[in-house]
Amino acid sequence: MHAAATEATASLPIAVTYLRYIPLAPLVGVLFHIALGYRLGRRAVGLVGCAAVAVSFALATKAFLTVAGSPAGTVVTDNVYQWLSSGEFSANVAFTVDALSSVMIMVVTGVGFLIHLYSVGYMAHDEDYARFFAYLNLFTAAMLVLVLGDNLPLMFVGWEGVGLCSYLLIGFWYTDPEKASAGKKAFLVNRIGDAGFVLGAFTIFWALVDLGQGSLTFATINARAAELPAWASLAGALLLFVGATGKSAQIPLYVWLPDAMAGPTPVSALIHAATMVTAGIYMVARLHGLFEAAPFSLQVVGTVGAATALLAATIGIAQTDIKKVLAYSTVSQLGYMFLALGVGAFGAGIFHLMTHAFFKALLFLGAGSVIHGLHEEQDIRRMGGVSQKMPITHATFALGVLAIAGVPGLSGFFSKDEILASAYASGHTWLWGCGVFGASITAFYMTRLYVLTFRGEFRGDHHEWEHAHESPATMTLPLIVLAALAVVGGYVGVPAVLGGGNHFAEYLAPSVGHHQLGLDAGTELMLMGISVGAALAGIGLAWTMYSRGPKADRTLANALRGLYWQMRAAYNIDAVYDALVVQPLMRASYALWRSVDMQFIDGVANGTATAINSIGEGSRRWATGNVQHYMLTVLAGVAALVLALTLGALIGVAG
Amino acid sequence: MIGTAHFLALSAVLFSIGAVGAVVRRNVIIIFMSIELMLNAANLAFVAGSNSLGSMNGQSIVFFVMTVAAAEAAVGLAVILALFRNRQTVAADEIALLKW
Amino acid sequence: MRNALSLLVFTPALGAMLIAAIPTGAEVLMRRLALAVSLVPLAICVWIWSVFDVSRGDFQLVERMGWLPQFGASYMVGIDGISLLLIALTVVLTPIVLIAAADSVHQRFKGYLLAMLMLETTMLGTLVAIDLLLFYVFWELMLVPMFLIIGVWGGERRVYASIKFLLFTMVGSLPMLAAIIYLALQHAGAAGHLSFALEDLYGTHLSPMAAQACFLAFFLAFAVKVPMFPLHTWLPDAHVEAPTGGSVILAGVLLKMGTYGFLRFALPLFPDAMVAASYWIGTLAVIGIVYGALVAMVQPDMKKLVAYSSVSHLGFVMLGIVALNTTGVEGAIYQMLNHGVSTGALFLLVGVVYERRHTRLIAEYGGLWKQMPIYAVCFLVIMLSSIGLPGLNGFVGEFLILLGGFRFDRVLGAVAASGVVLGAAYMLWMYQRVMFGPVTHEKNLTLTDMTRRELATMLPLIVLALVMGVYPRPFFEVMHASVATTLAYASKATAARDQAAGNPAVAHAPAAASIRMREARGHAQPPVGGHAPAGAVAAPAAGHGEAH
Amino acid sequence: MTQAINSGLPLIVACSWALLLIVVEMFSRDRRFVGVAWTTVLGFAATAAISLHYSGDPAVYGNALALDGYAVYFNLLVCALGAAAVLLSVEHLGDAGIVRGEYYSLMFFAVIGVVIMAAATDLIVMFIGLETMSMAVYVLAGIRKSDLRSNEAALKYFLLGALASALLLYGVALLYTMTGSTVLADVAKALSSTNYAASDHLVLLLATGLILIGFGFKIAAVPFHLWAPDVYEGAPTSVTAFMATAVKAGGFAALLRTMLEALAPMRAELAPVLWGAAAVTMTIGNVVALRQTSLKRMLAYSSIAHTGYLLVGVTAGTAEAGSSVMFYLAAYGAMNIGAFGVMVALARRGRGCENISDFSGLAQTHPALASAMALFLLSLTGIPPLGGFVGKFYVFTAALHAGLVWLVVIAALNSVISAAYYLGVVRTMYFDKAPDDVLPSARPYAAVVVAVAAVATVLLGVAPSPVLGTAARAFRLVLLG
Repeated sequence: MHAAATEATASLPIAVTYLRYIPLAPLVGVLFHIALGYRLGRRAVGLVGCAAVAVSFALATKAFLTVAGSPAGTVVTDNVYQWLSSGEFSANVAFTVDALSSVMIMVVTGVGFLIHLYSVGYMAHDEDYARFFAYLNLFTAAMLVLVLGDNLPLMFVGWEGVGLCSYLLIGFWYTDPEKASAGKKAFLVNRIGDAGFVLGAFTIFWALVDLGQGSLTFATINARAAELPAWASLAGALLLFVGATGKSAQIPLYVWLPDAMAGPTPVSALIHAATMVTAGIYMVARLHGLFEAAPFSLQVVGTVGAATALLAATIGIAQTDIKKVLAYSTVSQLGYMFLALGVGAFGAGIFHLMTHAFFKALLFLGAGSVIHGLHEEQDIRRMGGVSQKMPITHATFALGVLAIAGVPGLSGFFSKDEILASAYASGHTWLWGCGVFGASITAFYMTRLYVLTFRGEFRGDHHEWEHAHESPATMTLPLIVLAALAVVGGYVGVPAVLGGGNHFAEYLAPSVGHHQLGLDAGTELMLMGISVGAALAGIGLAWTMYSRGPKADRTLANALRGLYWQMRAAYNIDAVYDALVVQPLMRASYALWRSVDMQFIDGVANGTATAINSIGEGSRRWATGNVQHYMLTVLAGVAALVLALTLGALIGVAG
Repeated sequence: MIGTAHFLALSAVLFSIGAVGAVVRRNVIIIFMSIELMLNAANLAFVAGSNSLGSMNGQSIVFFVMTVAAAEAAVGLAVILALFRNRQTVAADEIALLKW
Repeated sequence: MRNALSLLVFTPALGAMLIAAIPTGAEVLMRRLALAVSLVPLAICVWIWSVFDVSRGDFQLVERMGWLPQFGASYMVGIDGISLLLIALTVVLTPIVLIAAADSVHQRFKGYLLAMLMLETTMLGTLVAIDLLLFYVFWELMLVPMFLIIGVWGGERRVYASIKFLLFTMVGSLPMLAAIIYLALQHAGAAGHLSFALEDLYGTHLSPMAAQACFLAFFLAFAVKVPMFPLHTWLPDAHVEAPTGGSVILAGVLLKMGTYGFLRFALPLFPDAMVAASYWIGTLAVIGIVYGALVAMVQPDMKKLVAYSSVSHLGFVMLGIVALNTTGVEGAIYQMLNHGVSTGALFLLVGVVYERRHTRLIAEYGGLWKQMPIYAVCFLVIMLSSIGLPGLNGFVGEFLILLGGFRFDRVLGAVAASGVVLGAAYMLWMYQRVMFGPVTHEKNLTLTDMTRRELATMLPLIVLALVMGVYPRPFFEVMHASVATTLAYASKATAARDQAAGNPAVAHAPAAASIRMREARGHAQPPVGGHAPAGAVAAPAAGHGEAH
Repeated sequence: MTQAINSGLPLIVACSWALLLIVVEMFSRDRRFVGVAWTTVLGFAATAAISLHYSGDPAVYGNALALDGYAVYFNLLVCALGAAAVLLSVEHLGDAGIVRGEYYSLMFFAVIGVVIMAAATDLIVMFIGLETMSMAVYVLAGIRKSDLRSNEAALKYFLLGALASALLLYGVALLYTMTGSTVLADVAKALSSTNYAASDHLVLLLATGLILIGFGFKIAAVPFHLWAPDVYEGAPTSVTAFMATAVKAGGFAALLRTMLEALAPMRAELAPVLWGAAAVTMTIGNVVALRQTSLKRMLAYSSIAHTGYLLVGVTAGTAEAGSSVMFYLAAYGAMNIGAFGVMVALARRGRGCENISDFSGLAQTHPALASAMALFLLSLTGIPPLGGFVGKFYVFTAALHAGLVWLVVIAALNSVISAAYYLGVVRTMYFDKAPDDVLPSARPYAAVVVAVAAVATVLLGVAPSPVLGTAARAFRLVLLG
């Protein structure tokens, strides 16, 4: 039962001028860090960094409250200036906050602020302190532009801006070539996605121009999407989705996210868990009108989401690096969000986005705290029993694990369950099947991670264990706040069947339409039971296996035989891409340069030069110096001329 | 009856003999003489022309040509003499310093 | 100021004569005087910009003086939006190059200043000439100073590079002379008097075959200069061997003469031939984009890499021009400015390290970020502008070109978009090998960061890159009317082409407001009769998007 | 009677002045004959002044000579070039080891020859002018009796010159028999009025062909050009300067008048041959010049190439083309006198300055001279806004107007080849290092001539209207008169 078409609520725009300062505040922070950062020392940098995001957070809250307070469908707009105008095309720098973006800016600034606070402690002993905060602030500014932009080109500014910041932050410790190439890889894979994004925007724009209203603002696109010719809306949607897979790490462009773990952990938390990777989901939700106008595109989104969720989950099981596990978990959870969008439940997708931001940021920061405590140890097989040394990290991390596993009562349960219910309701039962199976695997690998890290004896070298200690307050405080959010976050969207009003979905309705489940209470409860059962089964199995320590991996390997080692090596997709794309490209360009440039074109150019010279040399030899040869040439000339004239005349006469 | 055409034919023959002489013989003086022969062939053509046209112009032109040929001979022989004094040879194919 | 343009053009030449009088010893005086002289055109250009009437599409500040009355050729100069922007680029880059000359040029300094100032005069002359013969005069004259700069102050293979540069350009431009004369004679036949003034020659009726031939001659001359794909091999040699200042001006301004030529001469003079040829020129341009990017990937030498990137960037500009719609052409013009700023800056940056290490091989560098942080940051900003990061100037140009190109031909547009990805690839890979990673060569440990003078040359370009990216409006306002007029010449032919190509014919070049008003709701009819009044452009063409 | 005398006045003045020169030269004690040189220059000035101010009935001596605009233009041109050559020789005679007074009177006789050729309206008178000039130049070429190369140059020039004269004369004879007169106007009338039988027509073609070959030799068109490089290289540089500019101008003066006046009716049949000759001459001239190492020989082949460009104008055969050839000769004259002037300025007794390698690094050692040389070379290439460009441009316009599209394209591409060797010399001067034994400083007289030539080249490029005007007006007179 398809979602009701979005009723064309008369969105009454409230024109304000403070929206522009939300992205501007972090930008000012960036300038401060660059100009004075190195001179004023760590305290000032940390303070200004966090303060900048705090200002944004305050303004974001103000906008959120205005939107929440006023009647449904109201939009807060701030039209700064006309950025581009050429022929039929024009784009303004204009920011809008409606229900959807209000949630996003709250998540970005809220979680962002906490991560900034965390970084003050985490990066305390790094000498490039100012540069780190400059990049972090720049990222926040770019993400806010992406979320607040009211048209595709402005969103694209933020879109590539966050790509740039992830490039800079992943390669933050640039002296290590490994990390630098990880950054480059992230940027290039994103760029491939961005090419798709741009082409999608063009297709839509010119189709709209042909309708007589050439513009790329979201309002126009959603309003006129239905009138677009079928091929235009489908091609536009799919191309934009290519951009989304690049940014939100879905098949086939997800390969950069696991390598992005080379960056400092707060970066992974902020960029590769909470904010940047959600950009793709936000874009699809924002352009829901377009995607609904091309139903096939929604199916593609759903299938890709489900496939990525499963694939990433399987790889997550076999990883040994704590951050790699979380990375694949993120890819998998993003797959869930796209699954939700694919079945039309845009609200559920955004809901899961929000809750995921909370518990995934929590898990990453927890992992960061563990790594920080154990002095850069990241291999979970050489951890264990950390709970005794780091009680707060252990407690918060445990809550995170429970939330992501979907244990009832925590935020993960509500959002994931809503997605699975919508999947089932929309008739795509095999999507639902994948979802449930994925949920149990998620529960399994998260519990494995938890048990291997915090339970049992410490397996690392003795010296590390002696110095292991709980992280300072600046790091544990954000953990606690995030843990609280991870628990409480879900209660905003309690489904009706459990007595909640599902306020979150209603709140988002004006922006992305309200998706009625249309299931009777019985089936809904039954679905809930199945998903909870799957989760608990996963947890139980993992607990029993891994309480005996990492040896359990071998038993799992035997059970899955060859497949396990494939999963460990992430089906070595990187090697495949390298062989299929990168190497042929390099060989081709070398061959092109050698053959086309050197031999062919230069060959022709130098060839004509030598040819002319040889003709010159030949006729130069003609002047032998002997007078009689010259006379002979003169007389030959006479003969030739007379012949020419007479022949000419004869032809003339005859002709 | 011997008409203008025959005279012209004769002058053509004379002309080609001169041309062949200039190209074949090695001695520079002989080459010069052959060229003088060609000039005289032209004179013959002039006279034949003037005869056929019945006007005296052609014949008067011959005098101009002869004086010019004489002056030319004087200058030419002077040049050949200077060359001979320096190089003790008059063979055309040995005079080939300036080439290519 | 009555004859502002002549003053603008000939001040550098007068300055050069002044400097010629100074004894070779006093280098500091010479440098300062040269800089002062080169700042005068900048001031004039600012004045011109202030009095420039953006609503007029035809030529402004026109000056006319008899030169060859027998042939109807006159010294006639004037500017419109397009040439004003390129003049601005020239007068900005030349002082920067003269400042940078102090470091990069060590022998025969006086000659270098003279050559550079003469080059500026000839470039400005080419841009302001609106008499076809005067344009050809400056077009040829431009070669001589550049030939000397590459030849005298260049690197090891400078002789080969300078001769190759010269002959490639001359092979292109001499048939153009024949075409110019042929065109003028055809016009003389029709109009009775021989004249080379551009306005007279617009609209000369040529037989299709003659039009194709003349267009081909013009195309050859400009394509060599752009450079377009098969005729580009002179560029890497010329760039690698030219001194830093030479490369900056060569890339910054000289390459734009080709694309400017297409817009000012090839398009208005032979509209039908240009439109008919737009497909294969577009294909060549796109091949140039991808080919340039691919070959740049494997270049061991930094300057060669930047040279091939120029081939790729100008492939974009050509695609924009050939799209023949307002968005594409305006994007192309803006990209010309961007390329001047970003590639000019890139060459300056390569010059900075070349002066210290005297090598351009990427392998010789590594881990420079730690040694020269300021240099690294400048390089980062300029590199990002060059690969078209949104928020900087490169993006604005590239986005509009791709938008226009996509309308022109979807396949070409898509392939060109892949060029953007390749562009990022070779740039980032080069940046990583030079800046990141550990310091591999011990000589790199002693590298000093950028001096005040080098920063003085770099800062204006970085500020320009940022401003042009964030607030491009003033630049676009200047060119709207001129682009509309230029496209009006081809509007009939473009409409026909798009009709054939299946895109519903929207009023392409909204030359006259009247055509736009009669545009029915829903499907837009093709422009009635299509013949927009050639010169007289009324309404500003700025389609203000979602007016409805 | 008096009227006939005064229109022939310039010729009479010139001849008497030449004889006067011989007398002056006998009595001059100064071994370097500077006084004689200045008298010669004065003579040229007088001739030019008289022919310029003379106005009135152009026809003179019956219809043998016509002092019309066409002849006046060439008088001025040749007198100027002659004066320049003389001034170049003042020091050059000493440097080249020529101690012969009659050098200057020979120069004057050569100029007289050209004056006659330019003014001649009768083929025989033209022949006589041609011979006067040739004989004077044969001797001038061999003036350095002790030097083998000079002798050889004179011999070659003499032998081939004589052969060409024979050919020309034979052509005139045949033409006379066919048309009954040697006066250009009558020949034209005869050719256009009578329709000839097939066999007669063939003879006519042979006649015109031979006449063209006679003139073709004088202007060194291919395949009659082989003498030019050897003679230019062998003769003393100041004589080569004179030959390359004044003698060539004379050749073209005669060819142009014959083509446009006498042989106009047969232009259609002659056009393809001329077209071929122009194309081949240009290409061979440029292509072989590429391979030269001696600058004198390179300039010889370059002058052959320029003959090719001039032949494009002759092939076009319109009045406009005629005046374009006349202007081109002026620009070409200025450039070449300048180029040879630079070589003369640097030449010294022991050490000539004839090879391109001698010029390496000249920009450092002699900046002013090098920039002048660069100016001439650029103008020869046809780089605007110099004289060479306007010359070429005018010829191209005239040719295109006459429909010779492909010939103009070939000429355009030839200019590219010419750029290679002309700018090759510029490269040697500017890019290469100067040798340690630096060239001597420039000779004052020669430097002045070079400066004047440079100014002329620039003026002919930037403000050519006065010369263009006289060339165009001259042509109207010839055709109407």
